[in-house]
Amino acid sequence: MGALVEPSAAPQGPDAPPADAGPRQGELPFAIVQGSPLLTLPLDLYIPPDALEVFLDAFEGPLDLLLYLIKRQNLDILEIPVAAITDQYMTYVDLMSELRLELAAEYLVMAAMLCEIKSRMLLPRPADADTEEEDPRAELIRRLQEYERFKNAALEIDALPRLDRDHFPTQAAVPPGHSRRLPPTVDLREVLLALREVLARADLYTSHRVEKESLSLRERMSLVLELLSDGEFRVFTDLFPYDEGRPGVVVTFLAILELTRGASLELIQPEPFAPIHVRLRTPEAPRHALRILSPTAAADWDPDEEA
Amino acid sequence: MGTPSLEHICEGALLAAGGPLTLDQILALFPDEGRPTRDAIAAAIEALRRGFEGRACELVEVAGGWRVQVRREVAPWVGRLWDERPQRYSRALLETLALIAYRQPITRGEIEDIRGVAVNTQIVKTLLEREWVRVVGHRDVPGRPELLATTRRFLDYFGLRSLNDLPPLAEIRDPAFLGDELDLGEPKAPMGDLFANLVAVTEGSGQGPEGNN
Amino acid sequence: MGTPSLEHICEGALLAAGGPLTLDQILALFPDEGRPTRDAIAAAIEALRRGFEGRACELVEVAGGWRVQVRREVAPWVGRLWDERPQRYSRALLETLALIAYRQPITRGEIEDIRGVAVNTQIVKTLLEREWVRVVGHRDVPGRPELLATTRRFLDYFGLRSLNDLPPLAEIRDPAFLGDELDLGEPKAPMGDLFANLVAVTEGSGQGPEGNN
Repeated sequence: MGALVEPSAAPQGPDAPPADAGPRQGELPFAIVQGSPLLTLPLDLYIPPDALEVFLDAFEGPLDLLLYLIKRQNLDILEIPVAAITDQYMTYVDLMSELRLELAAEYLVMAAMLCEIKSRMLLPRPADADTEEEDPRAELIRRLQEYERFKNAALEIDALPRLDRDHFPTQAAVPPGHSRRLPPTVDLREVLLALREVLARADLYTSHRVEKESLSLRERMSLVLELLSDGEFRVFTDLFPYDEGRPGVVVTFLAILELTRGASLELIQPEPFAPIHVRLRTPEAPRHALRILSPTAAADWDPDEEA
Repeated sequence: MGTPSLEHICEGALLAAGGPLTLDQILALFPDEGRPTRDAIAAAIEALRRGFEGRACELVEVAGGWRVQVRREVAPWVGRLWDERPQRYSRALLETLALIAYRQPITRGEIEDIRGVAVNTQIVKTLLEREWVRVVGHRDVPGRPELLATTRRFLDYFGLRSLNDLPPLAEIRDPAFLGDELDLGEPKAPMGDLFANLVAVTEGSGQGPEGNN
Repeated sequence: MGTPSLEHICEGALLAAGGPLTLDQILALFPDEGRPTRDAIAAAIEALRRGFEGRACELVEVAGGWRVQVRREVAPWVGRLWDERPQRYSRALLETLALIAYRQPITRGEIEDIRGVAVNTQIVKTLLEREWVRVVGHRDVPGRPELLATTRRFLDYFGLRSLNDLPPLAEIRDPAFLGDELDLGEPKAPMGDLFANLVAVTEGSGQGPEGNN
C-alpha cells in the first residue's frame, strides 16, 4: 500500500464536521446575537424578539425546555425544585407573551401544570401515614425521564453508522445478457377459480353439459395417446397396466373405447382371434376405426411396415 | 483499519461509484491541500488492478475511466439477480389450462365451444413451452385438430399425484368452496399447503370421480 | 479463472447487488440441478467475510441479509463522489423515529404524549417516504389512529440486524421520595409481545418492570 494520504488533521476525513456538532442540551448557546453566543438568558436586558425565537426553536417543546433548566443547574431530575424551576419557566413564558410571540399551546399547558404542582407542594401534607399521598411531582418527573430517554435514544440512533454517510453499498458492473425472464407462478386456486367462471358462463348456454366422466378416465386417455404418440402399432394387450388391478384394466379399456369412438385410434386385427394392434389414426389411414382384415389380406400384413 | 491508504480510497470509490471513474474524478475526492499526484493515483490503480486478479471482479479501463466489473465467468450467476419479474397469467390462459386439465384430451375447438371465445394461439404456445400441456394426438375429424393434455410436469408443479387429486367439478361450482374462508395467502410457487387443504376438502367429501351438478 | 468457485459467485453477487442479499437470494442464483446447500453458501460467505478483512470494503449482516459496504474509514472520501452532503436529520425527526423504533407499534398521539409537543406532519411523511416507517394497522379507538412501525429498510440503513441491535434505552429511576407503593409503571406497550421482548432486551435482564436504584 502506497503513500498515506491524510487530507486533514481530523481522522474523519477531508471535511467532516466536528464529531459532536449536534446540539447538546446544556452546552448549547441560546442564540447567536451579533456573532457572540448567548449562553445565559440575560433576564435583566432587553432581548431582541428574534433571539428569543431562536432560543425557543432550539427546544423540542416544554419538556425539553424544562430538562434544559434542570441540567443547567446540575440538578437531578429526581429532586427537581419545583418552585425555582417553575419561576424560571414562567419567566420565559411571560417574556414570550410580552413580546407577543406566538406561543405553542404546549408551553401554556406545561405552565399550568407547573403552577399546580407548586401550589400543591405548598400545602401541608397530612401527618398520618395511612393517607399517604403521591408526591405532586411524581407525574412530572416520570414524564421528564420518559422524554429524556427517547431524546438520548434519538442521539444514539443519529450516531449509528448509516448508509450514505458512513457506509456505501458496492455496485460492481455486470456484463449484460445474463438475466432471465421468469415464468409467472400460479396457484392451483387461481386455476380452479378460472374453471368455475368458465362453468358459470357455460351453464348460461346450457348446450354444454359436462358429462359424467371420471378424471382418471380422461387422464388414461391422455396416457394411451402418449404411449402411441410415435405413430407405431402397439399390441392391444400391452396397453394394459398389470399393477393396477381390475380398476386399472377397466379404465384403460374405457379409455381405448372412448378414443376409438372419437376416431383418434384405430384397432386392427389381421384375422379373427389374432392379436389386436392399436395405433394413432393418421390422415392416410382408412376411415374405419376397427378393421378386421380378410384372411388373405392378413397374410401379407405386417404391422411394422404399415403403409 | 486506521487511516486508509490511497489504494483503499481508490478501491472504495471504484466499488461504490456504480460506474467508471476517471483519474480526475478520483483526484477530486481529495481536498486541495494534501491532494496526491496523478502518478500516485495511477500507481494505486495499477496496484489495485493486480490485487483484483484471481478474484470475482476485475478492474478494467473503459471509455469513461476505470470500472470494477464482475468477471465474465461469474456473470451467468450474478446476472440472475436481475431476472425479470414475472407477469401474471391472463384469465384466458388459466381457463384454458383448467379446461385441458379437466376435459383432456381436448381440442382447441372444444375449448372454444365451452369458453365461448376463440383460443389465442399464444396461450396454447405458452402452455406448451411451460411444458404443462402437450399434444397427445389428433382427432380424426376434418382439419385433424390437435388433442391437448396435461403433463407429468403439470401435476408436479401443482403438487398433484394424479388428475384425480383435482377437486370434482361439483365442488368447484359450490360457491362456498374456494371462498374467502379458504384464503390461502400469497401464491407461493408449488403449493404444498394449498393442495393439502384441497385434498383434505375433496377427500373428506368421499369424492367420486367427477361429481356432476 | 475457469469454472468459478462458490466463493467467487457469492463475491461477485454481493459486490454487484448494491444492497443486502439473503442466503435464499444467493441460492436462487443457481439452477435447480446443482444447487449448493445452504450450509455451503454460509461457509462461502464466512470465508468471504474473512477475506475482506484489511480491504476497503467489509461484508456485514444486516436485517435484509449480507451486504458488502465501503468501510467507514474510507467514507469521507467516497462520499464526495456525490455532490449532496449526507442529509442531517432534525432532532424532532430523530426523536420521532426513536419513539417509533422502541415503542412500535405506536400512534402519533402516543408520540405526542411522550414528547410533549405535536408531531409535525411533514416529519411522519418524510419517514414514510424514506420507507423507514410504515403504517401497520390502526388502533381500535375512536378515530382509528394509524399504528406506525419501522421497516426492514430502516434496519438495513442503520446497519442493524434486528430491533434488538438498537442501543439500549436508559433506565427510568424512581425518585427517592417515592416508596415502593407507587408504581410509576412503564406506559403499557401497545401490542404486548413485540415490545415486551424489546424492553427485555434493551433494558437488561434481572430488572423489574422499572428497576429500582
